[in-house]
Amino acid sequence: MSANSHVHIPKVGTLVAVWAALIVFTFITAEVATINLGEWNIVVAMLIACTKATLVAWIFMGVRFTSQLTKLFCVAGLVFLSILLLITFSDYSSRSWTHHAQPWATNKALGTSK
Amino acid sequence: MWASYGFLADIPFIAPIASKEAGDIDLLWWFLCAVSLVMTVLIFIGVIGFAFRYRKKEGVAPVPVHGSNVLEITWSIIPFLVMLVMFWWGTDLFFAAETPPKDAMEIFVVGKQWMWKVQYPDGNREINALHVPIGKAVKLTMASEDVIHSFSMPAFRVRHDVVPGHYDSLWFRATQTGHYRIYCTEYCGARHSQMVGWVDVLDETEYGKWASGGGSGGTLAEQGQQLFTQNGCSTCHLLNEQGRCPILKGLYNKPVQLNDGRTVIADDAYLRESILQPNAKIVNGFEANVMPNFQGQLSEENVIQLIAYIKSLATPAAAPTQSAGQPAAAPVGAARKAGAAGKQ
Amino acid sequence: MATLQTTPPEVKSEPVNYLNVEHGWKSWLFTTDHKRIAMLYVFSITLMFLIGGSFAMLIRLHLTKPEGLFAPETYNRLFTMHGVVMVFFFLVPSIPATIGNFLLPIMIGAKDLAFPRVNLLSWYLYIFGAVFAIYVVARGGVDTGWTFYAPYSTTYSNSYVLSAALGVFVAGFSSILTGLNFIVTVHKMRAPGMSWMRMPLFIWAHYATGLIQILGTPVVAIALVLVGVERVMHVGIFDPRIGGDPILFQHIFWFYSHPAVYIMILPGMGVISEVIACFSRKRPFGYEFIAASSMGIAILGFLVWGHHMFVTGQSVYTGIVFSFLSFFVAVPSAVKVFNWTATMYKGSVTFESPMLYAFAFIGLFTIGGLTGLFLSTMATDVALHGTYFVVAHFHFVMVGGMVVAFLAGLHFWWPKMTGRMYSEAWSKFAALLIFVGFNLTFLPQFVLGYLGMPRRYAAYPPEFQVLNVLSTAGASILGVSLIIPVVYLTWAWKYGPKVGNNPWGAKGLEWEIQSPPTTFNFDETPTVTEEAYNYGGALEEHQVG
Amino acid sequence: MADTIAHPPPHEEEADLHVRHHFATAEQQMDASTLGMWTFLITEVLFFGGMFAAYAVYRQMYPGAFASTSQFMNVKIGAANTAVLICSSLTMAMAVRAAQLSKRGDLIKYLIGTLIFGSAFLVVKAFEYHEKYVEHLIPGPYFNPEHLAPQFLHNAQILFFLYFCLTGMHAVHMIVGVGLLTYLLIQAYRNVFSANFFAPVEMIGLYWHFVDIVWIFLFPLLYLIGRWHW
Repeated sequence: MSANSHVHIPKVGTLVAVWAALIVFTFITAEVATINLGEWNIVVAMLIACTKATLVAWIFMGVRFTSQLTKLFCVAGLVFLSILLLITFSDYSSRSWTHHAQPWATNKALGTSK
Repeated sequence: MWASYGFLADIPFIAPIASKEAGDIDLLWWFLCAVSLVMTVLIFIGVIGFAFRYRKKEGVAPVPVHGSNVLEITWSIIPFLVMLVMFWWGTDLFFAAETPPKDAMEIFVVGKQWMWKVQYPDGNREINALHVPIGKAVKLTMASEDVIHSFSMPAFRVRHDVVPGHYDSLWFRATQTGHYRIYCTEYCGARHSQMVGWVDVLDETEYGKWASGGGSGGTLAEQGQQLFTQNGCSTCHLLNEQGRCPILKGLYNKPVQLNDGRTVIADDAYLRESILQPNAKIVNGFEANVMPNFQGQLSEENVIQLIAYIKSLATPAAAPTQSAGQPAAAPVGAARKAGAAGKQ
Repeated sequence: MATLQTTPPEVKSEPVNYLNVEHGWKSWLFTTDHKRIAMLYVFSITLMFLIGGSFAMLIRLHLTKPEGLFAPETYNRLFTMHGVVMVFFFLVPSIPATIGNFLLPIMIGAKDLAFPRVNLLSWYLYIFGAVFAIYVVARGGVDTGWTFYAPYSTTYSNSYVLSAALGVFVAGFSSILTGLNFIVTVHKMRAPGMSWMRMPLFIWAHYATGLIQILGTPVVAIALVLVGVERVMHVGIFDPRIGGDPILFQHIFWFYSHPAVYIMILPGMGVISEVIACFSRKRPFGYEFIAASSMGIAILGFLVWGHHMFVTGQSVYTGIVFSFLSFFVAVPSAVKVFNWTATMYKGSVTFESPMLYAFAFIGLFTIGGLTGLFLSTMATDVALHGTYFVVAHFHFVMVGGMVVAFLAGLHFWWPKMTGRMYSEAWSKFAALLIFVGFNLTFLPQFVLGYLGMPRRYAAYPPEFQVLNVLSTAGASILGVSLIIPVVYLTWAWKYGPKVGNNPWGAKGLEWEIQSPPTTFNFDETPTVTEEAYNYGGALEEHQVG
Repeated sequence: MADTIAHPPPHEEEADLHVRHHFATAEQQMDASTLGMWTFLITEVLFFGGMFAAYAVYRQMYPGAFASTSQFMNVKIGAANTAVLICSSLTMAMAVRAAQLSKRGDLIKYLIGTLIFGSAFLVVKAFEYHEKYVEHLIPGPYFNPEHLAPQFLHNAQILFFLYFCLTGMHAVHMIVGVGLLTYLLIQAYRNVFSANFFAPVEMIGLYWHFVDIVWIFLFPLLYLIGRWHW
């Protein structure tokens, strides 16, 4: 496999740039969390985390250079993960729509607005 | 009819049907049986027929038929349409079974390894037995002391799991007097198969006679009142004036303002939680850590008695609730609706 | 072509094959040959099947009397161990780990699976898990039901829950590694010319199975970890005392365990596709649709787990969605049955024993599948949930489907695996007996379920006794009839008449190589130039539709 | 499907020591390993997925209790540990690069770097666990943290249970990773890897990055829930 044309060797600069971006994002996410955005805190935190994860996967793990098949597999894994998360979640968010009394049904609002 | 067939006479081929809803579900069941039978016969005829018609014969070569898109689509769509009927029909009946009528009489059931404890509003109590009047909708509110149980009465085709930690419910309206079986149908441990009992459907007069026996300790609410005193609740929850704890009069099913700014409805679930874990929700203007935790101290039966007592305090002409600044108390039904809307 | 091509007796020395190339226990325990590993699996899962089967016989024996024969605690352990052993140590690995392991590389023209050492590791993991399961049996068993529902399993059970959960956890990784190996092998190891649409349907089925194994199994693994931790710490996320919800366990559990029933049936469907094609001398009717339905079942199977939870207090609306999607997943299963039937149309059907098993499969799977509709219809599920109707339904699919398909596959490929032929008379007799015994065992249970008899009951009302005795009578026939193949197949391996490379005159790469195959299957990587199942005949004038 | 189909090996090619018997070419072997590793990582995603599902459900049920636990999480240490892990990912990526370029010295250097960062993370984690223990933050009868609002005493235990399960499972993966890195280091010392053969470095690298990604999600989900308040 010597000098194989399909081996893509990343540039040091790219790797260091991604590293720097990840550090900066870590700092940002920790700082944004100190501001009260209500429901949006979690959204921002997850958006940043997804961005970081994508950077790691895309550059460090070399997804950008892999075959379409590997990319398809990555997406498939995430699709089935979201099936698990979303359907389970949908059960809990729609239980109180009917008469069944649930102890947490009234726990909707963020409970720390003293 | 079966007598001439010996042992077959001992097999009850039709399950008892003791409510209109059970009959409705049975109709769907027979529809499903018919569809299944037709399909099974078709497949068997196809398999056996083709196997013999096209069995190997000298000099006859197989013909490589590759397939047919028209056929494939046909035999995908037609079964699917039939199944849509099943889905629609089944969901419709299920939804009705999940929605108890407003005027349903409420009976409380506590599942516990390995018995069903039944409590009636009038104070009657039974173990592994249930008595209901004919023609009246009955809603069972159920709680579990330990593991998951499932309350099942095949004669009414009703069943619901009883999961520890919250109330579950089911309802039915008996239309046939008789003596029918109760089972626990969620595996719950060693004596699971002994967690069984009987439900008796009585006509009006019989039921009246049965019920007039009454509970030895008064009605459910009266039993709750006793507990209320015994456990010292009455020293802080004063009846008519502000004590260290909220007034409970007129509280049931009314909105309550909490100290974190939320508003909740004081329904069964709220009351149960506030008895077992008082600190979970603190009413606005009151202190936490005043009332002791009753989790592990009170049984689910006791909690049901206490809730019945608190309900009995909710007279229609109730005083305004604790929730300062809330609009005047709405009628119970409206509050329930508002609560349901609020929860979404 | 269908006549047996027995090798003439004057051939003295056997040619080298995977069985005689090396000798001694080391050559088996350290082998990386997929065929030897498959045979190791054949032994181990047969052992587990016999253990699980004896529990089943004891269960049926117990139920001949309404009050039962054993103490309820014993009965609870019996049905739990029956479920745990059969589901996790027999049904899940059954066809994939044995026939699939043996044939998947051969059918696509590869010399081995992509990761032979991982394949061996997966067998060791299986054995490790099985040892735990047997340890649990020896110590007195586990009594939670194979579903390990919280909070009974976390807090209330006084049996060996931790060891059993650990055994299942480890066996789960065995299953994951098998699936992973299959997926990579199908993607990367196909011989030149073996395009996706030329793959045998057996391969499609195993590819779909592999997807479920890798996507589902880790989720049940974590569910069991959480139960284990909760049991050790006496507190946890399924504990209602701190606000946990026991139903959440059921979500995580069924996210795997519903698709897992497709792990248990898809490979069987793959076997049946092969057998019917061979003994009808025809390409399966609607090849593309059978292949696509395997993939459809694998994917849709992940969207329907909540139909096990209609009466648990799960949200009614989520329940409705689950019910609707459950009907969707019934369509591809129905499509397969129709296509198998249609395959015989204008074929040249012969009735060798694998074909008899395949007929039994179609009949029993049809009933098993149709009774599934009763349980995905919400209103009838309320009436039937937790009763013997459910027991009968899934035994029709698991035993009538998977076990019968496994037997069909073993009979079909046993000459290839061992190079020898079994007694046709005995095998036909066994097939008939299994069909009769099976129906007698489980048809009465549908009636019992409709009448309301709950499952997992150590004692039952006396009015159900007749039907229970009938069922037990059937079970004794079924029990005996399942031992017969074990005996004559083992006998045939040692003493059966030798057969040629292609005793059935079937199509497929596996029939073009030596029986039993050599270690590397092919001397030279084959080049595939035609579609699968090319049984010949005039095509043009008989194209339908 | 855009995957390669095996081609019979050209006869004249010299036998490559690292190509196992059942593969036709080194390229096929490399493709298979890569796909196998990614498939394995998908199972890992779903393995953690079960716990993330539980987290999502309970966070929605008990938002107040979940937010209240932030006061017991040391964000500075958490963020620092995140940075440590990111650094280890960088050195791992550099190590793979060094292997691809047949730079043995660099490979060893970067592997040692990754090992140091990974071990540092685990040591810090151990101190955090100890701190939680001292502060009575272990769920169960002894769960009794100071300054926790009484209404959250029950439900906050769910978060801590998930905290220990999630970070514990993550730490187990880290420990396995450290073991794998040690193996790589020994092999690199023996000069096994080169531009001709670096699959193990790349595969273990993928695993290491995956473990990093899990932490990238754990950090905001566990440490930053209600941070604005505390």
